[in-house]
Amino acid sequence: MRLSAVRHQAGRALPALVSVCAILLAWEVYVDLAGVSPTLLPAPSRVVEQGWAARAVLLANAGPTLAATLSGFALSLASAFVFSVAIDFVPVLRRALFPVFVISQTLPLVAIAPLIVLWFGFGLLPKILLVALVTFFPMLVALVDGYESTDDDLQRLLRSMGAGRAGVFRRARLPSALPYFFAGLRISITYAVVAAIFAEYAGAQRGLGIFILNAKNNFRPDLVLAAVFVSSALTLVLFALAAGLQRLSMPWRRA
Amino acid sequence: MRLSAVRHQAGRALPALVSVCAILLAWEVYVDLAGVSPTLLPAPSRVVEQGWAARAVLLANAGPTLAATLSGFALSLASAFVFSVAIDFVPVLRRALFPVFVISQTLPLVAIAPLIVLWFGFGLLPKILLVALVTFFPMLVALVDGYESTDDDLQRLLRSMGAGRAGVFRRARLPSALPYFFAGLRISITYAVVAAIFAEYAGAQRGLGIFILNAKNNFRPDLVLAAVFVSSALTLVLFALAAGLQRLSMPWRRA
Amino acid sequence: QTSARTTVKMALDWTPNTNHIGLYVAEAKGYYKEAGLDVQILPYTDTSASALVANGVAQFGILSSVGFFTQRAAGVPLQPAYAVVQHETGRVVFDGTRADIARPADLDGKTYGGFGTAWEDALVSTIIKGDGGKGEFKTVTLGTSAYEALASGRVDFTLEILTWEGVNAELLGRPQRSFTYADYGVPDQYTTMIGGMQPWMEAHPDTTRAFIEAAEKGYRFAAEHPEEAAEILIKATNGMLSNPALIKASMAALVKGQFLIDGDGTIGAMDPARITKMGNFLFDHGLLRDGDGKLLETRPDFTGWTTNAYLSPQD
Amino acid sequence: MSPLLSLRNLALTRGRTPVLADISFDVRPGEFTALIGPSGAGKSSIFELLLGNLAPEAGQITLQGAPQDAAFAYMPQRDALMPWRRIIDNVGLGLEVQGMSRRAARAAVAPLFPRFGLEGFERHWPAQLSGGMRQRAALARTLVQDRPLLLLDEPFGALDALTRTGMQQWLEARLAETRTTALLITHDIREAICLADRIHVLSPRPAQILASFDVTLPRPRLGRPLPAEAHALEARITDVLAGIPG
Amino acid sequence: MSPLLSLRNLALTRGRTPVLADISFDVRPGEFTALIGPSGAGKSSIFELLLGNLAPEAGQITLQGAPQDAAFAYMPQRDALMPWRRIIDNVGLGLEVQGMSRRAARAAVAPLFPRFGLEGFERHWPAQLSGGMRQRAALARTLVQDRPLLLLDEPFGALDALTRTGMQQWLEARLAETRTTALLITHDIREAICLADRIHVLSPRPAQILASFDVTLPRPRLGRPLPAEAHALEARITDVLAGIPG
Ligand SMILES: Nc1ncnc2c1ncn2[C@@H]1O[C@H](COP(=O)(O)OP(=O)(O)OP(=O)(O)O)[C@@H](O)[C@H]1O
Ligand SMILES: Nc1ncnc2c1ncn2[C@@H]1O[C@H](COP(=O)(O)OP(=O)(O)OP(=O)(O)O)[C@@H](O)[C@H]1O
Ligand SMILES: Cc1ncc(C[n+]2csc(CCO)c2C)c(N)n1
Ligand SMILES: [Mg+2]
Ligand SMILES: [Mg+2]
Repeated sequence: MRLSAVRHQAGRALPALVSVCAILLAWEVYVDLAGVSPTLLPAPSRVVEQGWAARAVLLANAGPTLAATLSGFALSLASAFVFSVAIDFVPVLRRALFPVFVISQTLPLVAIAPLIVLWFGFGLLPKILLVALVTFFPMLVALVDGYESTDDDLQRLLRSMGAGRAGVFRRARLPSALPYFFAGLRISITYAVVAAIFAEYAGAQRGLGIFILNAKNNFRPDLVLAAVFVSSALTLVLFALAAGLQRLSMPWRRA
Repeated sequence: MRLSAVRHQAGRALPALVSVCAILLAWEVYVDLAGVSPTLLPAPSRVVEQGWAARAVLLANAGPTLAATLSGFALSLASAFVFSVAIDFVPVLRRALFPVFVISQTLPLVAIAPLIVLWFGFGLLPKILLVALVTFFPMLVALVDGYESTDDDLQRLLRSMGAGRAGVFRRARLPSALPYFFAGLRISITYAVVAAIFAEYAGAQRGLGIFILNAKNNFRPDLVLAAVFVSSALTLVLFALAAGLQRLSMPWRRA
Repeated sequence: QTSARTTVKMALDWTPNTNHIGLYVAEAKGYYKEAGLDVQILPYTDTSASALVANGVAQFGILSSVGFFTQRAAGVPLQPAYAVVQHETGRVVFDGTRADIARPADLDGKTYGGFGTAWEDALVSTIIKGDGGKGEFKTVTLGTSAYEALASGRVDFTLEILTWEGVNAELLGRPQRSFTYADYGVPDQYTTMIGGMQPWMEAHPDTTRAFIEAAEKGYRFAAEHPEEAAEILIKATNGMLSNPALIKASMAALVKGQFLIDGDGTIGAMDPARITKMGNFLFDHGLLRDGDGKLLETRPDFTGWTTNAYLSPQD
Repeated sequence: MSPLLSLRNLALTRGRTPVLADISFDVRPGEFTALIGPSGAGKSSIFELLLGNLAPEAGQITLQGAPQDAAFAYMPQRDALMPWRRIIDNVGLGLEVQGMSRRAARAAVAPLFPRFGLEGFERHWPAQLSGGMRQRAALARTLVQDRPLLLLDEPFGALDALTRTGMQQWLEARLAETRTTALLITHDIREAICLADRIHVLSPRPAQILASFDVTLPRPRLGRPLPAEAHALEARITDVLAGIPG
Repeated sequence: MSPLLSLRNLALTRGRTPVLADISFDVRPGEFTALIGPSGAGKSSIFELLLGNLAPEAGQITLQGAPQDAAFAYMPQRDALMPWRRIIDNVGLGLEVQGMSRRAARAAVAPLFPRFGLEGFERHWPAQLSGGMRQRAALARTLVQDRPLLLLDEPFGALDALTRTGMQQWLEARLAETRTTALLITHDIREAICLADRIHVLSPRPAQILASFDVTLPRPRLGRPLPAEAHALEARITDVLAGIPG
């Protein structure tokens, strides 16, 4: 039983492994054959080798990034939920807030980095806020659109049962938004790690972003890519978790 | 008739105007009262004034960015559609490609900028590709999840009518994905302009990103923000277009 | 003469600024054309100029001193052929109203707003130690926002290019003070240089000479007519240099500090002894690594790392 | 006895379709009223007016006693089961809305399942049920709510005769026991006669009431042969619906 | 005449529910077969087997002539109208799938609308229709497909007697004219008798065929009083369903 389950999971991961390996292989071969200079694009084997050599530093820098990612994403989820509910209950808020949120998504880091430093310094907080800022919007759009997708019949039924606005929301609109929520979650969690890395460019002592910046400025593209490998791996794990959660949360879809 | 329609549209935009103006006002007052140095955060009035003075340069730089945004987004739409269809028709592709796409979203520009320059030079093409890369993933997730949301009854009905895989897709899965598509569209178009701005950091002659970088390095935060205003305005217009298209495309939701 | 001009691409290290003045003047004054060259100044990119040069995207690029040493040690045969500035233009800066910072030793335990190179660490600690301090400080990597962070007091000190950020601080009337690296045991260096790949330049000596001479002519003109050169730069960059006062003041500082042409009339040339000194400093501080990221074990012979061979015949 | 519910001159237009022309009738407490009329006449729309989902264009609705949102237990024409709730939780939905915990609601509704032929399907999802089973689940969900007024929109349309009669019998007994007032939309004349105290026959759209009949047959009426009186009434109603003047 | 369709010893389990125990029957070309049985017996599941949506656990289905996917016009129990298609385009869906242009499909189906009581609702969305109107639209969608075999899953369940009789009459005439073979799931015994040549009565789940009846009454049967023979048959079928041995 246990063994077959493990084998089943491995089977599910197989196509992913194949395609990722194929890309790595193609890259290795391309670098080899085209004679691309390692100052521009080191071969994956070299990236892995050098990354492994630098694993202690990489790990030490992955920690703060992961912390910012997870806390920021948690904040993002919480605030997307709160705002989506507010917008659902007070429709004029939708027209009032959406433009503000859209604008918030268009602020390039160079423009706001000085302010972030001024207001929040170099600790974990500004990174958390930036991750939340970047990942918040997809969740919000998904939730708001999800609520709107609710079947009218269900809402009428609930109202006939004496459910108030909140009851209808909780028992019909919220569950109806689940598939949208998960689409948004998968989009948004994909951005969370990158957002944390970018957030570090606004000023940080440690983190994958700082590591990347250093590696780049010290002309070590192999280490840049090693850090990118780590961030990709983190993202893939988070993405897989989100996808797994989706399967678990909608058992009626599987039955 | 015409007049009332105009008034109606204006009424719809009112809450947005109010909230955006409120934020600008708060900012103006904060800068005034807290005595924030204009080298750190210029007042919006100053930003507008200086932005207006530099309008010719701003406009000249907005052009290439808009071109990259629109072409990149068009490419993104097209490829998200193509890949979503491929994934829908060949399910193993989903497991094979999703990890690759997730990884593609985690590549920081600093890591790939050198390759982009080497492969594609400094023209419009690399910007288009980067915009497509960034905005592609939300569309893909939305489409794929949208197809999955299709009512089984409809698919069975179509099959009973002799529709093949393609017929079922076109007549049931595709229309079912529309609301998801638009959620993804609104998310993704929000990122398009920022993506174009970032893409310019990989090397461009002109563009809002180049303008921002130069203004920053020339210690003109007011002009940095003026360019941010322009990019926000562009994004808002695109977002509003997407929202309008959504209303137009799903008349049965309004009836 | 009009027909077959050789196309040459030039990569920048930063957004266009007064360090690039000669390149733009040479274009505007037709020096490239006279030399039979069609020079394209590539847009500034995230990718370092040396990477662009090393991979043939550009034939020439603006190389930073430390960047060059790092790359050459790693086996990339870059070779500077022209020194844009004759002396170090960088310095340590901090808020001039700070009573607690009087000398480099006071920087111990303070927060440094940095740019993310290994060199900075060696530089700053050498300066502090050179003044008798411990050389211990906290680094926050900031990149572009370092100066705002300094102005808002979030960091205690940072580095600047005195002919750019320094001039700006002066224009803004910021009470800023500074320490000069060379005063505390760091060798003087040609902070900004023009170079290419040594094999390529040796294979194309005429083109290289033509380009370096034209650039030299441009820089000489700029040094002699700073105001006019500033106008040329502003015009050539299509409104991107949105702070004309800064350009003019920066040009004045470059001239006054004898950066473009040294007091003895030297322009563009590099003293091999100075190069070796800087190379030794970097080697001694463990900043030179080979292509596999391992510390260089043997001290390289730095002669031949730079060249003056393509400069106009010195008078 | 003063009416519990009173509809006065209701008129309604949906979109550009005039749906109700002039609907007036009273419902007395404990009375079982059936509405019968052609498909598309506007029967379901009357329920939507009662529930306050639509506002009438003209006319008014008065309800004695309970406030509108606590008065009705409503069974919609399409079952409106929530796909994400197991059958037992769909049936218990109304109780949960009334404030019961999920556990208590399950305990309260579980005993009904055998009676509704849904035993063993408590933990199934709605998509795993047959059409008739879904309808029975929706009916159970409505009846457990114990509201003073029952609105049933074609509750037995998807059931075979035997199952249907079983459900009807049970409903008749339960209503008699709880003295619940009920409004039933049906297209089955015999069903109306078996269950109702009063039958209103609606015209095609825009609907108005063509005729109303009191049904005074003795109860229980189900499970035994209908008296001749009933057959006469059935013929009469058929004639009214067919437009044959009495 | 050799059977057009032949089901042999079909068995089916859905989830952990045994649904069909042993179903065997033949359908001859041009024949009208009715399936009658208790709710949840497995009637709709038989259709799903025919359509190839489910695979039987045991037994087999053989079909003469047309390949499976071009043989059936299917009307599902829930109407399955596409919310994003106007009614006229929902009705024309099958024709479009067969390759007709939308314009041609509209032209082909438009004349049917008055007959189905849907005149004026061509350009409405499904959500704007009453339950019975939706059902009629679904029926129209099925019939316009002109397939050799018709699968109708409770096509008249949401219709009032008058509308229903109208539709049935029309169906009877149309089938006679086109010589279409039809399978009808219904829970209305009288409906089965009025329409079918052969009636199979199914047991409760897991379903097997309890009895089969040939209906030899003269046609047309609708629109005039049924002969005594029909009433006898009705009583017989009721007894079979109720488990009363013949
Ligand atoms: N998707 C499904 N998954 C699992 N079980 C199902 C599914 N659909 C139907 N069933 C089960 O199959 C059995 C028969 O269902 P079916 O729909 O064939 O009945 P039916 O005879 O058509 O009933 P009705 O007259 O109520 O429509 C039921 O017990 C039902 O629970
Ligand atoms: N959401 C809606 N928007 C517009 N028109 C509607 C809507 N719902 C129903 N209608 C129209 O209202 C009329 C009456 O519908 P209603 O559902 O009340 O009929 P009904 O008597 O219940 O019919 P049936 O017996 O078929 O269920 C129909 O003509 C229908 O087209
Ligand atoms: C005009 C100009 N200004 C700043 C920098 C970047 N920079 C800021 S501090 C520093 C090091 C000083 O030792 C460098 C290189 C640049 N490259 N060119
Ligand atoms: Mg109705
Ligand atoms: Mg069924």
